[in-house]
Amino acid sequence: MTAAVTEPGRAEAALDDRVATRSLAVRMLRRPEIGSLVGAIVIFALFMLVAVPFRNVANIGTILYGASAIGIMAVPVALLMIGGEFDLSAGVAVTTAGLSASLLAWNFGLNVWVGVILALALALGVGAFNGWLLFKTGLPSFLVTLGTFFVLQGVNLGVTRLLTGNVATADISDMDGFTSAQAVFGSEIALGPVTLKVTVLYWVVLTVVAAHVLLRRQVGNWIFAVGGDAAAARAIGVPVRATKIGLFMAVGFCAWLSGMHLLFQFNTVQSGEGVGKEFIFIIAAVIGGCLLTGGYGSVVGASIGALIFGMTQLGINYAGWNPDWFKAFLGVMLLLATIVNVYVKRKADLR
Amino acid sequence: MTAAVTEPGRAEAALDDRVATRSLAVRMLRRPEIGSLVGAIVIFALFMLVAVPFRNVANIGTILYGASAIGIMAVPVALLMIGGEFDLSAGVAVTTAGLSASLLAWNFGLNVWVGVILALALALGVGAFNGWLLFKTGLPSFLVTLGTFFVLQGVNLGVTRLLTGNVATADISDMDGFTSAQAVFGSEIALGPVTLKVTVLYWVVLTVVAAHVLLRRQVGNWIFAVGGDAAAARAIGVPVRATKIGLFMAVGFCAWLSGMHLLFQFNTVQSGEGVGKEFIFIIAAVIGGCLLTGGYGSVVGASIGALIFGMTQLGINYAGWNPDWFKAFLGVMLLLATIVNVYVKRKADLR
Amino acid sequence: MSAPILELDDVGKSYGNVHALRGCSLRVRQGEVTCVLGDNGAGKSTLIKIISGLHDHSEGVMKVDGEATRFGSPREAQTGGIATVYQDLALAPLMSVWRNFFLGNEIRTGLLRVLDIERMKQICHDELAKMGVVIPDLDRPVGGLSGGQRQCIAIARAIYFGARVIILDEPTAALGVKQSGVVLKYIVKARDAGLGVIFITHNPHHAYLVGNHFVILKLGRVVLDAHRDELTLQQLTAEMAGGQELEELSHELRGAEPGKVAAPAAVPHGQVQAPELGPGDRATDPEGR
Amino acid sequence: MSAPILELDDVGKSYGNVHALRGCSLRVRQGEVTCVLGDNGAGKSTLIKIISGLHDHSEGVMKVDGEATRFGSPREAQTGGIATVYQDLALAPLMSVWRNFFLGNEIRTGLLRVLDIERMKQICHDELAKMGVVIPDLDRPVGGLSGGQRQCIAIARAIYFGARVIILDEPTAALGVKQSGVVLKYIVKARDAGLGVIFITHNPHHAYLVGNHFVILKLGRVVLDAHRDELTLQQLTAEMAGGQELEELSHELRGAEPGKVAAPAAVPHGQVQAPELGPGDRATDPEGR
Amino acid sequence: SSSGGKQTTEAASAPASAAGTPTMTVAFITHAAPGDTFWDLVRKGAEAAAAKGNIKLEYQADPDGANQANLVQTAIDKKVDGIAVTLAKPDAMKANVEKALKGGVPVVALNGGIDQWKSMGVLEYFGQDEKIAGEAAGARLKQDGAKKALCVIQEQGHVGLEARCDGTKASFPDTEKIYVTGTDMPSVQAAITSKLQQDSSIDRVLTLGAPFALTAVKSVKDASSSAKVVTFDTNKELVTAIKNGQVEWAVDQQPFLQGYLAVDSLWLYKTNGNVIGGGQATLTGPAFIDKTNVAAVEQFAASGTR
Ligand SMILES: Nc1ncnc2c1ncn2[C@@H]1O[C@H](COP(=O)(O)OP(=O)(O)OP(=O)(O)O)[C@@H](O)[C@H]1O
Ligand SMILES: Nc1ncnc2c1ncn2[C@@H]1O[C@H](COP(=O)(O)OP(=O)(O)OP(=O)(O)O)[C@@H](O)[C@H]1O
Ligand SMILES: [Mg+2]
Ligand SMILES: [Mg+2]
Repeated sequence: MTAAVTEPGRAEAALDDRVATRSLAVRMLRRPEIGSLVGAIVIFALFMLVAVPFRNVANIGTILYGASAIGIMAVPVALLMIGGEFDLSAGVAVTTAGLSASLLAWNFGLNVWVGVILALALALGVGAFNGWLLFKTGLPSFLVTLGTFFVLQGVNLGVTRLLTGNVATADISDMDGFTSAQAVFGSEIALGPVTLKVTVLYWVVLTVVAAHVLLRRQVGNWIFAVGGDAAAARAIGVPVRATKIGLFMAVGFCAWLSGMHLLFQFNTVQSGEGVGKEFIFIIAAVIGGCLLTGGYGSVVGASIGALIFGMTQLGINYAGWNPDWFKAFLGVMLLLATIVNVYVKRKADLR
Repeated sequence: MTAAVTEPGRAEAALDDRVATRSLAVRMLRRPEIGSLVGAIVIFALFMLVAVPFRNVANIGTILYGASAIGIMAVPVALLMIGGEFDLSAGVAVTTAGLSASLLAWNFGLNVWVGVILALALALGVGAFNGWLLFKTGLPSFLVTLGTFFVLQGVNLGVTRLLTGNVATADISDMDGFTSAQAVFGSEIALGPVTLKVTVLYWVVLTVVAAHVLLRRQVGNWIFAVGGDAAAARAIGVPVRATKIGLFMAVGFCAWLSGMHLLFQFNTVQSGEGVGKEFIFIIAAVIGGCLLTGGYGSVVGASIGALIFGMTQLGINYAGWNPDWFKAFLGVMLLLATIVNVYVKRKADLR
Repeated sequence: MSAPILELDDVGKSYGNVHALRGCSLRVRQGEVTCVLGDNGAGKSTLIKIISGLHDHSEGVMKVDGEATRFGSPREAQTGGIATVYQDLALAPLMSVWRNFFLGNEIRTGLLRVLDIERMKQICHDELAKMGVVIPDLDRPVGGLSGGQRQCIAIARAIYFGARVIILDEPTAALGVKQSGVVLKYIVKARDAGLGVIFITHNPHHAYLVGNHFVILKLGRVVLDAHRDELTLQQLTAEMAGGQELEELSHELRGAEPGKVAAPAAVPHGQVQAPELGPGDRATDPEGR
Repeated sequence: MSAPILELDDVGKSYGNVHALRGCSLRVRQGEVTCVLGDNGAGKSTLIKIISGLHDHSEGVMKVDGEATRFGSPREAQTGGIATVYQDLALAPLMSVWRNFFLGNEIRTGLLRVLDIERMKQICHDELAKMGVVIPDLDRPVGGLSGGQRQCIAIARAIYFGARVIILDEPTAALGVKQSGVVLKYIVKARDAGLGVIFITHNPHHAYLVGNHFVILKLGRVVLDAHRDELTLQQLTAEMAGGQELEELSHELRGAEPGKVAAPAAVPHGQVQAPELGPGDRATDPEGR
Repeated sequence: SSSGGKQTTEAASAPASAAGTPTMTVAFITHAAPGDTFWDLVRKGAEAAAAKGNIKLEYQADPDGANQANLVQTAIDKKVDGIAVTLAKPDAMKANVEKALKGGVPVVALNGGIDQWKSMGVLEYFGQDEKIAGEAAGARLKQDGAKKALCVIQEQGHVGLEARCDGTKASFPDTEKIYVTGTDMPSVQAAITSKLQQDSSIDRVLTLGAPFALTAVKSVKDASSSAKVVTFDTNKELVTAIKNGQVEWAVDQQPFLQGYLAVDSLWLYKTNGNVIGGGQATLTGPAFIDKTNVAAVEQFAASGTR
């Protein structure tokens, strides 16, 4: 870029007095996640003001844990949304992963790690299946993954009962490999007064990796393109199908990670869990600035969206507001955060 | 059109041998709802085959009732979707309408009809508010109505407990006007061996009216346009804002109708219900051929979608399949219906 | 000369940090064709979007019939008799041809004000036929039509509904020679009928064939505003192209031996040699940079 | 004359009940410019979409380097060295200029194969500058650029990445005179570099300025396939326009008194008189109906 | 049935007649959410009774009142010989239950609807009064010397769960409510933790389902609170937790028994005209399971029936 300054075309560019210069600060302001960041700060400030326990540093671990449980899935869901697709099966897929790891190990008396690996294969398989079905049928992903959502829900319940006779998996905490697996998926890290669950770490790492992939890798470029205009992307030579199937598999991978946490944190998994969570992931992504129609968004934003959601959920508790109105507060907070988000973005766009 | 046949341009049109003639039958096949119709027939045939009680004419009332409960809302939700927007608050708005009619009448000791009318005003108000907020904030409707969804959920519970001390409304069946209101919103009609709930009638009337509006009225044209390309519609002079707000209010109206049925069928309303139904309405609309991105679809299709959903739900039950797997069957059936749908449409488009 | 139906005084418009239009003044009279010419990105579309009510101007005054006006929406402009063919055509791709044609101006019939579909199809067919376009199945979505067919629908619609002013933004871009000719003839007919026409084009030949009045935009400013009598085609072309023209181009290209066949070769990325750009090519490049 | 790199034999393509292309035969050689001309809806875009791998043909054979080929996707065609400027440009509107430019051909650097953003921006800027277009902020989404600016990005991209064949579908539609001239010069340069160029246009002047070989489509069939030597500009124009031309048009329009100012009037819907259409206007109208 | 007579003949001929053709069909319709461990036990009880009586059991569940009512309608459509139904939302169920009774299908109620079953004309009722169970829990809290309790509701707006908390509050006024999302364990854990952090005076966490008690144990640890966990309902893991002292006690309403009795009563009614409870509700709870008596249920819990 430095060389370009002396280059004739570049030099002339400076001549067009129509284009006001735009400072680095303003350019930062135009990033898709900036609005949600301001929204997060507003929500944070609000609860700092009204909720005493919110101010206690030690409680940060609880807030981050709540956020990380959403964030780990919000990151791939955001990638998928930027790529123009939905995954309604993301919530139950988490349960499926946890169940299958537990059931496989327990049923066949395997080392827990074998179950964990098989569950990973299964989770990736479900993602790949979603993507394959999408292209095979030409249906919108909303419908395809809705089908998977129902099927997984039924399978979770049916298979668990078939194998264990119960609706929850048996306790596997006495099996080989459980302790080491728990150390990986369900441990805690003490940082001074703050105790962080390992999921917080995974969440941060995932966010960084995904943001890097999205902004600095070829695949990231393809993700934006297939979401923005799949026909144009295909015409210009982007492997649309592979990109989208890969995104579904990324969701599968993170569902597996969440599922493993679920299993090793609680030792058993309830087969009916996970329903309804898919929308929380989507909400986090949208609050974070992802467009529902695809082609625009940010994973950092989605993580901030998860943080907003987590802070709001726990902040209402910390503030001790009347629990009857919990959902109403939640709704108002979410609207508040997103309106701030839009306001900031609009201001930034006008500069 | 008859005059045109002898008109020069028209005559020449016949000369272009590139365009194969397309019979009326094929043109019928290209309607958006045709695929879902075939899907419905396939599902119907399947259950006729495997579920004995399905064959009993008398049971048609049960099936249609189940479908009508979805269909009454699927119709306006489909209109809204064709107009390019979502309403996630549609499910709880039904509960809000029922609750408010009951609470207003009960709390102030009014005639039940006064409560009913006030509830209508409230339901339309919620719809208008959704639309207003959409344009005021510039947020996608997914987020705006998500906010309303949470707020209504909280308000339903909070207000009900505030006024009654319980989570359900008091029984109002002994109040003035209840009998007449019940006759309007909760009665049954016997047609030979079949007993039809009045909701089935409302459903059919709504479908016919909405289909007429969509295809034969100016507003219908505008609905397609604002959904297909809101910017283009605005540029060409369509009042985009009024059209969309009107659609949200139509959803509000139908939510009121459903809510009144809920109230007068069961005498009381549970404040926590209705959550999750919004997606069933959207599913019905999508199965019926509505595009999630707007601009294309059919209300008749949405009604058929509701029928498919209702048939599947009850058919699995009638067939006595293992309820553990219920959701899995439901998922497979939905996928089946939509794949048939897409297959038929693709075939039709190729003719 | 009649009083201008439309006047712009020092009108400006910014998109964020881009000032697309600055201090533009313009008069449009009925019974005249006003041609707006200019380079890519000069602000032509922005100008007409202000007139048609799609954008609001950020500076200056717009007068309609002498009265300062701000259109709140395109619908208001249309009620005022202004019909526009936008550069991006403003068609809903999934809607049928006739529905697009009558969008916002539907014909209704009977007490119930039901859409008169037969009549609309008939009119739509006739209007397209008058332009030499016949689409046998008017129920087809416009998304499946070729670029030129779509353009014809947008033009036919504006001509049909334009009551006082018709604005055409590069109407002939996707059209062949004959179709372009038909559009030019329509422009003349509209003028003859007493309408004001604003015609935006890149083609000085086209403009000079029909225009009474010429406005050239450059970098968002009006650099020429002249009546036909004050200008020859050569001058217009020179003004527009910065002294360069098709003739000249063909002269330049003659050096390139049009008939020549080069030796086949596979070329690595970016190895096609760039042609020499004359000073004019760059000084008036899009956005003028 | 070299062996054709690309041959179409009796190729056909239907969209549902519309047979957009029937029995088309075509040869494209490297080091030559093959111009495809034809009316709106004649099937030009359909033809090139087959060559660029976007659509599959329903009949006939396509040969690349003499071997029968069916491209499974545009990516395969691009791997084979074929780059295309589509009529609808194929740009993702929300993506930045440089990301669009390098879409599918990203430059990566280092062991980790990270995107080399600086370099891509630099190249993108340079390539656009060579065409006389400078967009100061390459991070701007292309959706906010003017029609001509977008077109230039698509053209610059194809020229940069085209290794053996470059296809341009009406590249100059949204461009002004100068920019069009630059594109024509680029076409000649690409030919000189030994590439095969397929140039689709409505403008016989443009075509004759650079073409070695001319193919005219009508109603989905090839009606003329001639070498430059066998044809004059007049013949080409006549073939294309059915004997009618700008000259003639201006002659016709002269009767319309370009300088005339009509009396202002408000006109009810559909009352603008339609111009008389010559037989040519209608016989070769879009889709030929 | 060893004293001969008709029953013996039937019992003897039944298996012979058609290799186990069911003697009757019973529809079992609950308001359970899918995958709920409590309802799993109810269902197991029902299945045990069905197996014993050679009954074809058609189990259906839907948490939505209107949908559950429609399930009763489908049972009528299927012409079953008896219906066992939960009346958690009695008003919603009323019309269809009465329709079934009018059509001559015997109906028994279980779990919910203790105040309404009689007026609907339902034959028998098996279950507990949620309010009374809540009051019992409250009394026990008082007796334990608790200062402040947190009542964790896993489904907002659920009448039965609300009644439990309200009952507890009635006899132990220092009870506060919190709503959590029952289908999302990590959020349950975080929510309870946050509440404990907010109000350190809470020294009892009362959950309304066994899995949530186990999660609450983790929350207590996370919040470094000294609160003790008590709960409604049991399952295998919970029994172990009581044994280890992680959970103080559980209010047991014997879900297995509710299911079992409901189905068996229909069989009895059909084959012998018996009515259990003599027109009164048959209460299956509340009983308390704590360290003192946990050994008695342990082995049954291990086999998944307590
Ligand atoms: N929505 C927008 N947001 C930001 N900038 C815009 C927007 N629309 C246009 N611009 C910018 O404003 C300037 C003028 O654009 P405009 O579309 O009016 O040009 P034009 O003269 O119509 O060009 P063309 O001949 O290429 O259509 C250009 O620099 C363009 O990039
Ligand atoms: N996706 C499609 N579905 C149906 N018909 C189509 C589709 N694309 C093109 N057509 C039809 O095929 C015919 C040829 O279209 P094509 O776009 O190839 O024309 P063209 O020669 O490029 O025209 P133009 O000069 O207007 O771009 C037209 O009649 C058009 O309506
Ligand atoms: Mg323009
Ligand atoms: Mg074309």
